[in-house]
Amino acid sequence: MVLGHLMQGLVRYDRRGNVIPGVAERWEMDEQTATFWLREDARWSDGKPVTAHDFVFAWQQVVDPKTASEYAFILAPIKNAAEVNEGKLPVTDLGVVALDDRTLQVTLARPTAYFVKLTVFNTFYPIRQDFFESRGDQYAAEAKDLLYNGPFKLTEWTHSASLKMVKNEHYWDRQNISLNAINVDYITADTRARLNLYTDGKIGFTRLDGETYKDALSQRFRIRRFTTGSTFFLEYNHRPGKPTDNLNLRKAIQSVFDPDEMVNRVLATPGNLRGESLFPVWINGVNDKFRKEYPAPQAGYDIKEAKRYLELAVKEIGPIPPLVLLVGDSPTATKQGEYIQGVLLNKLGIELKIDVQTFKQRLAKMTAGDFDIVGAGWGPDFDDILTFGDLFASWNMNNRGRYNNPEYDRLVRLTMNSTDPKTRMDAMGKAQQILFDDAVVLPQYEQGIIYLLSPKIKGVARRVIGPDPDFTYARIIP
Amino acid sequence: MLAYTLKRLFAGVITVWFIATATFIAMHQVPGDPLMNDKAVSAEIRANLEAKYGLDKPVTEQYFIFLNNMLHGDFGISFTQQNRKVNDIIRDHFPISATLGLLAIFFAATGGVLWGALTAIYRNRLPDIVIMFLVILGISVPSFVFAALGQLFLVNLNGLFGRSIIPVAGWGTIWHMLMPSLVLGLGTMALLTRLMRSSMLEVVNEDYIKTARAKGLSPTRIFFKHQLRNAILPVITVLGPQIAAITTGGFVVELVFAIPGLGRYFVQAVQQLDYTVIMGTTVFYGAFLVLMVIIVDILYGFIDPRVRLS
Amino acid sequence: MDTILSVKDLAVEFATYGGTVKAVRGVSFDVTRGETLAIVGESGCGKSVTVQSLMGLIPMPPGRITNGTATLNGKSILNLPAAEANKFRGVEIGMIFQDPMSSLNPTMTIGDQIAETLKVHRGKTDQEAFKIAVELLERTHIPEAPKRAKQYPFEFSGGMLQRAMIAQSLACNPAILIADEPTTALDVTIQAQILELMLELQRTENMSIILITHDLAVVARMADRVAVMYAGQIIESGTVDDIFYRSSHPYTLGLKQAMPSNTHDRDKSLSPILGSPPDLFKPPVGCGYCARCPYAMAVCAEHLPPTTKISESHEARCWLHHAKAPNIEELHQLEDQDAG
Amino acid sequence: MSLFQPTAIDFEPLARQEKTEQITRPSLSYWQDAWVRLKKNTRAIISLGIIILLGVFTLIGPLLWAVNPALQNLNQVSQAPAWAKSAIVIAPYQSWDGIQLDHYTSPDQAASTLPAPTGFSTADTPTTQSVRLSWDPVPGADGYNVYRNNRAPRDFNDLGLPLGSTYGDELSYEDRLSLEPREYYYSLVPTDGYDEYEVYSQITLTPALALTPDEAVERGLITDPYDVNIGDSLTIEFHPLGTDYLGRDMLARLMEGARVSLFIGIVAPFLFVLVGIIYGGFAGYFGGRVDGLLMRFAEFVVALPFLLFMILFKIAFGIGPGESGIMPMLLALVLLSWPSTARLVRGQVLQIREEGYIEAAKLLGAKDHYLVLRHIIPNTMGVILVTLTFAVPAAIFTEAFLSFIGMGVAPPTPSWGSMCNEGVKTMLSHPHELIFPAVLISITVLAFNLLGDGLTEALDSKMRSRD
Repeated sequence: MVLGHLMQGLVRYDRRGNVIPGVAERWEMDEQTATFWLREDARWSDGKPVTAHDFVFAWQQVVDPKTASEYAFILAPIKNAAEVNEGKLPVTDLGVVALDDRTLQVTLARPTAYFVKLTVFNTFYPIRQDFFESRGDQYAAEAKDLLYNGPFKLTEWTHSASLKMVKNEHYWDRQNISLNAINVDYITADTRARLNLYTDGKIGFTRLDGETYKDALSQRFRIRRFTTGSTFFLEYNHRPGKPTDNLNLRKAIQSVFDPDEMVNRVLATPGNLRGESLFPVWINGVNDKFRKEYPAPQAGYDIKEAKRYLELAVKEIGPIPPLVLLVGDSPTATKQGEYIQGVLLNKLGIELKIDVQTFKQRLAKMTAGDFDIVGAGWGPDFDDILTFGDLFASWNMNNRGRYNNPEYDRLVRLTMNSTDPKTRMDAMGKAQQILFDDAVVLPQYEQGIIYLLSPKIKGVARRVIGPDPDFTYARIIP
Repeated sequence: MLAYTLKRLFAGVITVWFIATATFIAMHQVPGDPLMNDKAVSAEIRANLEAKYGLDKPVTEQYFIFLNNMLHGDFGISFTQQNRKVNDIIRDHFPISATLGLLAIFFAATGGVLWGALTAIYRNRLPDIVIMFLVILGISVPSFVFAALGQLFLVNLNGLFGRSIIPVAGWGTIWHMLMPSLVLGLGTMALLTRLMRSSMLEVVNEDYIKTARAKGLSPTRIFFKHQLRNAILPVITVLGPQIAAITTGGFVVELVFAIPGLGRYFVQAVQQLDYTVIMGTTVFYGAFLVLMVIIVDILYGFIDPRVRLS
Repeated sequence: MDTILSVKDLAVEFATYGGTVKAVRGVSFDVTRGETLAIVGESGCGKSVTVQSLMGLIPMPPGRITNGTATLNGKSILNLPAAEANKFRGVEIGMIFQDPMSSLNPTMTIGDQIAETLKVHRGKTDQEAFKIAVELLERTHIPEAPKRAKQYPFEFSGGMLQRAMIAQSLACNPAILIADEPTTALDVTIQAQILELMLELQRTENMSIILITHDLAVVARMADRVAVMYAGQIIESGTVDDIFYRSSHPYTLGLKQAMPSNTHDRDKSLSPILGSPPDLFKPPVGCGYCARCPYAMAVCAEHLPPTTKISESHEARCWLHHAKAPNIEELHQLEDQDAG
Repeated sequence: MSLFQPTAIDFEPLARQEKTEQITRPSLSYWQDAWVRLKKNTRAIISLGIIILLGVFTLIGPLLWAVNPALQNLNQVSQAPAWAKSAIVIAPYQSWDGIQLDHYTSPDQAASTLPAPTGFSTADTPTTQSVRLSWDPVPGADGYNVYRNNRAPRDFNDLGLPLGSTYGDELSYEDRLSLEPREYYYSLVPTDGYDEYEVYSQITLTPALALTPDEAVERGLITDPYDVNIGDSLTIEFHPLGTDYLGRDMLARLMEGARVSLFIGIVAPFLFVLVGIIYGGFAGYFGGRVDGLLMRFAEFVVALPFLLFMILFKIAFGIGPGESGIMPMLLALVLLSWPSTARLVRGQVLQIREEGYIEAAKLLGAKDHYLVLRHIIPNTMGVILVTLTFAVPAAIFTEAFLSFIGMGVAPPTPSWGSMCNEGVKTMLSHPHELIFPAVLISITVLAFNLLGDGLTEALDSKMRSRD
């Protein structure tokens, strides 16, 4: 959220989520290459112009094994990106080159329709080589160890306490920026503390949750709503030998879980949508919303059907042993876990143990497969269906349940390589059907959040992809 | 006096060394991979991260690397916070937690002594019963409830005055520190009140108080010069461990009042198995605590000559 | 000789779990300047309570002064609020206690504790008060007084502590020094030194002393006049000779017989007073000693004996002195027979 | 003087009764006397009564109030304690596809102002199962936002909760968000697809508490779904102390929580105070180098990171994921929180060691450990009881913190501490979820405090001699 205000990639999003020029004025793309022409007045916060070399250097840093960036995989569509990251090729072989100071040419590993949208993501931000090397290993440790080409620059930063962003006088679009500073004075995870600070007039924006929105209501504050675009689901462990590898058991659970009750009674905050599919409602399809063109199949709550599946499952793998649901230690996660525990026990007689783990322990267990069901969620990285689509491809590290379906993999590769929207969307439609038939995941809800924004602040953009909330074009009315 | 202090400081150093060793061993027993992050990390990236933090070497070797780093005052770099030195984390955040803790102890001590003495004087009469009830309330209601109530009170107070007189959260001026340290000190204040009451009751019946009264000294002078000095002794002995309870208890208060103290890092480090931060914070807290206990003992000697000269 | 302190019909009670204890049941005595009055009696007879109630040291509740008056140089000193009482306490009357080890504040130096009285009552500055404190210590024969003044009570021996206590009580050269069993906790050799010191100070300061003790030997050595107390009442008072040679109360006789003296030949066993003092929860109607008195008569059990004056300086409260009672000689024979 | 004139007979000598030493009061043993004194102390008796009551509440309670504490009832979430309510039976939920305009073109450029929507009404009778709203289209609007408030909105900024938004062609909205049988104020705002026009129309309604036959069977109110038909009214189950955030019965959860909290709250403190007493006792008694060593070790233990060792104990005990790790918690509490008691007892023992009766006992040949256990420790009773009464709440809340981060009690088993954790979050909107567990903890602590006072006065010899 902060970096989005300080840096700017080749392209960016407008308020309505359409791609508009960023540092790049215009760009062209075909099957193999994408060329970007940088605007002449793009400047760093020290006045020097932003050049194509800055992007080349930055992207090379990302895939360089020495930097060990966790997001290196995002550059996969660029030629040789994977090979460089594995150390097989030198960094200079990466398929990106600066034709001259203001033109950048990218050669693609495979035809990628959504590559331009991809460059909005933080990992694609430029870095100036001389500044980077002058900071050594202190780069980005403190406010002074960073160079900014975005609308704001960081002037003060006391870690985990507060930070202050001031208008970047060298930014090319500075005349449209009305705010001259953004103060983030308080950083705390306690939502009640933040509500108190808002009531006290100390902060202008804060997010609410299930526990605090009733208090905000009683204070007669204007509550606003925003669907974040992330989906949350239960992921089964498909490793052989695990009870959840049994399709009938998963089907039984699928037809006894009522997404309405989860959204309306357990989460009980406005803005959350019923969990119907892995693909959220905002994903674009061929020429309308994906979910409108390819409606998600629904099991519907049917206790008799569930019991039938359960008997089949018991016949195949014997009496169902106590299952383990792995959840994080946030209060809402434990509460949802208890709800699912209640549903399985009261409706199917299956005992579910809730394994509450700290952040690191949970990740270790997910990778090691030390769970039967895990509560997981995924937020979009870029504006294309593949950001969700490839989650359950067998080669994807984040497919923690090690779900392996060659047909599903084929559909994902098809979508990656083709540029024709119809074929891509048909493939994803079939993939959605497989996710339902095979009960690979149990969708819970699409996350909606409620937040307070002072009526005096106007023009704040809320986005599913890219910096959210975005105060770039916000302005304060007296 | 000096010899005694030096001896204690030397013993303190050894204690801190023990603390570091015990924590190091315990830390490595806990399963879970310190380098794991939410987006999966491919094999060779993990390799060079391990090299950077020396995790690929056997545990014993890592221990000695850590030891000589520590002796040079370098606690290494945090795993989870992008190349941020642990020393910086401690330098930025420890003073805040320390001031909060010491202020809380100050509130607790003065409050404890005052209320304790009051209940002893008015034994079994109204003030005694009322204060005893508040003490029980103080210890049986959890600190996070008091923190929430305290903050709510501030919000309404500011609402009442139309502008914010006492800041509801954050850190900076003394006004920020007021409510959080009071809330943090409540539990200890309750304990000290009880202790003070029982020790005051014992002192009130001592012979030298009768002598003092026979000497025609005024009740207030007797209270301060004779009763208080003797009754405060057991209260001071308990100050040491209470400082530990307060500094670790700070986590909840720091969360609610958005105070950038070390408590948050302390808990997060353990959750995220961030070895260097765990070691850094634990050793630093350990040293701070041992120092406090030594100061308390010296203070005790200062007040009770019998101990000082023995 | 002018009377500086006179106590009339003092009565003190304590309300406790078991009911009210009538510790002092009407006690009257006078103290003249420069004279030593000894109040003697078994422990629990109310002697300590009497003097402590004069000084207002009895915690109220549970204690209560239910009757009687006490005037010091014309001013009444009973039941005064602390501020008023502090006008005479430590100034006109000094007091020392039985156990010196616990009667001084362990966390304050001896010098400070003595100086304290001067600072409070005489408004002296710290240095002046400390200097006088050192002089006082020297007057009570404490060696290297300046060094000693800076030390703490636990660094002193029992005897030295008692000397310090005496020095402390003399700070404002009081008219009366009340010594509540000053030597009981000390061994004999030190005891003698302390008593010697008290006599010497009495002469030099022309100070009167009220000595509370249960030890007749100490009374014989120190006292000018003696008051014998039993079960909350003074049953006989008079000059030291009246009491020792003309004792005219069976209890006083009993006390003398129970006291070993060097003139006594060894093989004759001492004869203790049988029985124990009455339970003051339900004090007896008649004479307190009646249950243990060899000459008890019917009237003793029924009625409180009046105080009869035996001589100008000698009084006793016993029915034997009544006209109708059997003659006194018998009383004396009994005495000679034992004394012989 | 009394006017009584004695007569001759009065002077007859009394017969000497040979009375032996007559003891006025019956002598009691140390413990009998302590018991007698304790009985006299009214406050101590009250506390004993409370403790017995707590025991009954924990052990016998669940037999009397046999409600399953884990049974969730999501129609009754966070209900305050209330008398039994009645609900009407309705048909099972059918999804509603609402009202659409068949041919609709969104306006090309947004109108500057729009009139408030008309025809804003309920499509059918509102129940706690669903509230269906519909309205007439507003020409020029490209979408609508629906708000809901618990009170009459004062102005445009006070419309309440933003329930949802619809596209230009959808003219209906179904609200199912945690509906309760109370008065709601719904507001409808036209939008241009993104921003709202500052006009709204509003209706007020109170959904009826409703229940489907299947839910009634699940709740155990009726045995067969056909026993009851649509429209009948049914009294739903009664929750004397209300329900929690998942609609579970508060009273049942408090009873089950008592088992955990009281076990940890009483057993753990007793153990670690005991360890503290013995450790402090010997450290204080020996003094010198031994005392120094023991005290340094105590400081070492205090400084250890509690959380890290808690994780270790949990793994050492082989507590699988999701199981309740009561034993490791007990062990962690005992091993890591005894030093504060030890320090206190040591401070006290240093003073007692100087007393006369200790030398006397030594002279009589008492060995060291006998001396410490028989003479020294009983005399530190006052301090011990004070620390004990403080250890009880401390243990309860440590357990709550550990359960919060998944170390202690695994859901769904509740404990008073974890219920406080949950309750504090919503203490303004539904305070009963915090008040009941907090009050119970306070009562327990109060009982132990008063008992502590009573025992101190009964056992502590110094106190006794004064009365």
